[in-house]
Amino acid sequence: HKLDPRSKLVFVFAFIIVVFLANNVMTYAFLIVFTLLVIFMSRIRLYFLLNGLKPIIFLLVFTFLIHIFFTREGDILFELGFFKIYEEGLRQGVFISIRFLVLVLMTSILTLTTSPISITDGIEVLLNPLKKLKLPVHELALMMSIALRFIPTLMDETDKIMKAQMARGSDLSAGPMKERIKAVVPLLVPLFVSAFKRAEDLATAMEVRGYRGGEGRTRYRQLEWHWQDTISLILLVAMTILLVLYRS
Amino acid sequence: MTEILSFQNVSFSYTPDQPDKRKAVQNVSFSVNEGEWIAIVGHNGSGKSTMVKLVSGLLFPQEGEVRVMRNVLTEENLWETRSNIGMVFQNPDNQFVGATVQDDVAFALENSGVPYEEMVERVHTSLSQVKMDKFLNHEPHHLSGGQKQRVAIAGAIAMKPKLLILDEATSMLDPQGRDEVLKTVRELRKEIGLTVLSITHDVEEALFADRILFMNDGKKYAEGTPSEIFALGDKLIEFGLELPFAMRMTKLFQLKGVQLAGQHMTEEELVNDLWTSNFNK
Amino acid sequence: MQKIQNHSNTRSQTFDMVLSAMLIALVFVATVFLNIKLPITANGGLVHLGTAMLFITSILFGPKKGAIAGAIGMGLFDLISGWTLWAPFTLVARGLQGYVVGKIAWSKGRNGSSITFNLFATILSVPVMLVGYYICEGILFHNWIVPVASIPGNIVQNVVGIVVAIPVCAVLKKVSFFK
Amino acid sequence: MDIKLQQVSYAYSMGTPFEKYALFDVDLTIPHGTYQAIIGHTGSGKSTILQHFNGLLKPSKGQVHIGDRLIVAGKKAKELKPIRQKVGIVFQFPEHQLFEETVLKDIMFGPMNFGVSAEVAQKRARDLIKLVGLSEETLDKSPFDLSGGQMRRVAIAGVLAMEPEVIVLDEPTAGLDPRGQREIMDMFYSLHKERQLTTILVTHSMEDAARYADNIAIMHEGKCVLSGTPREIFADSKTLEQYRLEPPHIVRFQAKIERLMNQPLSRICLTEEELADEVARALREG
Repeated sequence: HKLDPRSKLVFVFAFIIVVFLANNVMTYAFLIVFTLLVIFMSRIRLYFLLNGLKPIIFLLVFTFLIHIFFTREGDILFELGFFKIYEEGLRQGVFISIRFLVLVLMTSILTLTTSPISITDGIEVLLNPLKKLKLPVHELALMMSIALRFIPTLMDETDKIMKAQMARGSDLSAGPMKERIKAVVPLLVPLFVSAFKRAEDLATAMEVRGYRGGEGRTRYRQLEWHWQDTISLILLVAMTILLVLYRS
Repeated sequence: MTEILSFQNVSFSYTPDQPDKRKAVQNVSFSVNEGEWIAIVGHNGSGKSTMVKLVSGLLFPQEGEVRVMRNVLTEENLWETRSNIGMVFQNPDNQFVGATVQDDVAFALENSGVPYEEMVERVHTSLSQVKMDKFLNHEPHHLSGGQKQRVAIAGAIAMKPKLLILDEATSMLDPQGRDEVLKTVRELRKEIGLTVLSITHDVEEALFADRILFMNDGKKYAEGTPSEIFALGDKLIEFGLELPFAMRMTKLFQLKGVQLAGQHMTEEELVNDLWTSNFNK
Repeated sequence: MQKIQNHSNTRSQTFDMVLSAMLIALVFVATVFLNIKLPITANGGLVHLGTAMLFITSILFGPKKGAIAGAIGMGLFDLISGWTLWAPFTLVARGLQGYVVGKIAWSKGRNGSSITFNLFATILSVPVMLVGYYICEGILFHNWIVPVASIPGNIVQNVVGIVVAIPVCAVLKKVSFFK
Repeated sequence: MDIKLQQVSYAYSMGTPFEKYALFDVDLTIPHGTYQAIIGHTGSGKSTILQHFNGLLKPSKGQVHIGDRLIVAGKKAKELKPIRQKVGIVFQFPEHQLFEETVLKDIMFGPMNFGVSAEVAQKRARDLIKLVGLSEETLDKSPFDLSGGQMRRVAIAGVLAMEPEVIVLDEPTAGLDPRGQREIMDMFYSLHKERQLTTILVTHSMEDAARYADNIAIMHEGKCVLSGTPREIFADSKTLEQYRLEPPHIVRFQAKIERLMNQPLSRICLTEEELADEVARALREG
């Protein structure tokens, strides 16, 4: 939970690649154990994690079924008229579902334990070497953080404009379809105008406060690398080695 | 007396190709000295905002010159000048850059490359100066308008500016927020001897100033102490402003035949006069 | 209040950056918060207006801002609403989509002022996005049938996006800021 | 058209872990033709209550009568449109709702949504633009080319064009200069008188409430804690203090003078003129 966003990002990113190494019962078992371990260490309430899985269950089941029905390799395990389930199909279905589940869990842990703003910080530092390739890393990171800062403001604004237009008889949520689509114009036009004005004001305020690009800036938000970060990465490496050794 | 800012016959027009159109700022001269509080008053569209843009180098005058710390403001020394000026704008939402209060206060410090340890110290000092130190990690949308403006002030004074400009900084706040911000500015003046230039159409705010610049239609109509300016009376009303409460009452009392010795700008003076002229006989 | 400001004429870098940030936020807000209820479609019939916002952004402000706003705005939505795994795909698919719309709508100095080209641009971008998601999900599920399931939903979203975006852009283009 | 709130409570995000009550058991009756002020700090529930006046929000508990319509918690209300035509709301910073190509079209937008013909809507726009103090040429301009103060007036005209019987004002003068503030408030007051409108002013300005309102309701932490005529409300500054509110400047000044004279004036004065008269009379009578 308290890991540095950099190590978390590297960890999850590497994990996504490593997952694809698994290809037999043994290696998938490692993946499951490893994931459970991470869940345990992250100290997330299981409730939140499972809640986040809700929208994905459908896809999970769907993937599983597709694999079962459309793979026609190996021995037939079960037969009912047209309906045949093959051993390879079941194997594939289970494996792919596990892989999918593990990936979703891992990435959810990342977002559940890390605020978007720290993710931004992490990305900025990690991508720093790319500055040499003329990639505007600092600008992108600042852009992200300003976007995050203005999301609640623009949400309020949207709500206010929506209410104001509703009071003038134009309603996005009621009436026939054509009317609803027509009601989008009176909402989006003021929203864009306001976002544009805010951008103007903020840019002015930033320039007056001495902002002129990333050159020569210092950072107030500091990232701290702890021993736990190192350990978590070592764990991941160990796990990768295990996978490579035991995959068939 | 050290001069911090001055305008020398400054003119500016948004449409320089149409010379017959009224200029936004026309031949304005004035100066601000160290430690002073100057207020620029005028109705909306009187040229106040343009003057602020000329001070911060968002615009440059077509005629005359703007001097900051006795140096003529140019494209070249613009960034150095800006580090000497702190600004608080009208809309508290549209000047908050950081994700949290402390990040926002640090923004200007980061820009000028202040080392980390010093940054931390300055952020904390300036936040406690505006009494917002308990809100270090608050996000802007959980703050009131007045609190956001105080954070903006902290962000400005963290740079140790020579001049703090309040550009209608209280006009979008509720009465509570307005009092909060003005109180903060008054205390800062006492504590660190800040020089303040406030642009406002709120006469009660202008009363705090040492000197008032009264703008109308892009021209400096009058300049003087609050009592000199408010002595203009009906002229102010004609130009879209109003008189301070005490002055309005004084006038009404005199109209209704209540005995008073003179004109009064503050309630205390008026009450005292009422007492001496009517009861203390 | 004077409209004409130096920096909005020169379109300074800072302003460009801040505007992109606002557009990211707008796309995000439209994805989370703005829904139109359709009588059709499976998932309760709620269609978000994120795609519409992406189209508008690309048409009004060109390929670069369109790509950034689409990619990051919708990627952020994935990140925050439990679809973390999809965020990288979204980054690619929506980025490309925004870029394509902007590129076509802004081709040969049109700057998004031709309604025909805007329409053309948005329609052409739909397959780009679909293929992007299809390939990414194909790899993820190790299967080329599963990702087909998300295509109808995506098409509905895009159609609503086009129907909304084109008239909004026509109005916005007349506002002095966006000329 | 009377408006009556009975035991109204409202919770944001009802039924989620973030459920948060913004109103508690509010009772408020606003008879037809009254000028009602609702005062409170930011976050006191003022803006939540105002959205109940035309069904933008439905109460979580209790019921709202708007004329002969009844909105009850938990029941689905059908067709709120007729209510919205009769109750016009001028939101804070209403200039943010402008969107049309021309001022004329924007003013016509509201009435036409409620089925008014284009000719009639156009005629209303021409009358109203003068009423709000702008020239007729403004009608053909883009609203985005106007100054902030002018945009505000156009937005107000857009609400008035629906010809509502009840007009709800949420801080209508915020950010304007003193002359603009006075002009707008006076315009609403004369409309209130001429057309016998019910006017509801939601504000934190004690001054405006004292000057214009027949009745004042004080909101505090989601409850309606005090209600009465301005003189009743301001007579008791101790109670106001409890809710971190100050009586208007003029009332505080009256208190100072009374201390000085060592005798109370015959009534609480709500305007500067009244106070000047009272003091002059008290002095004459010695």
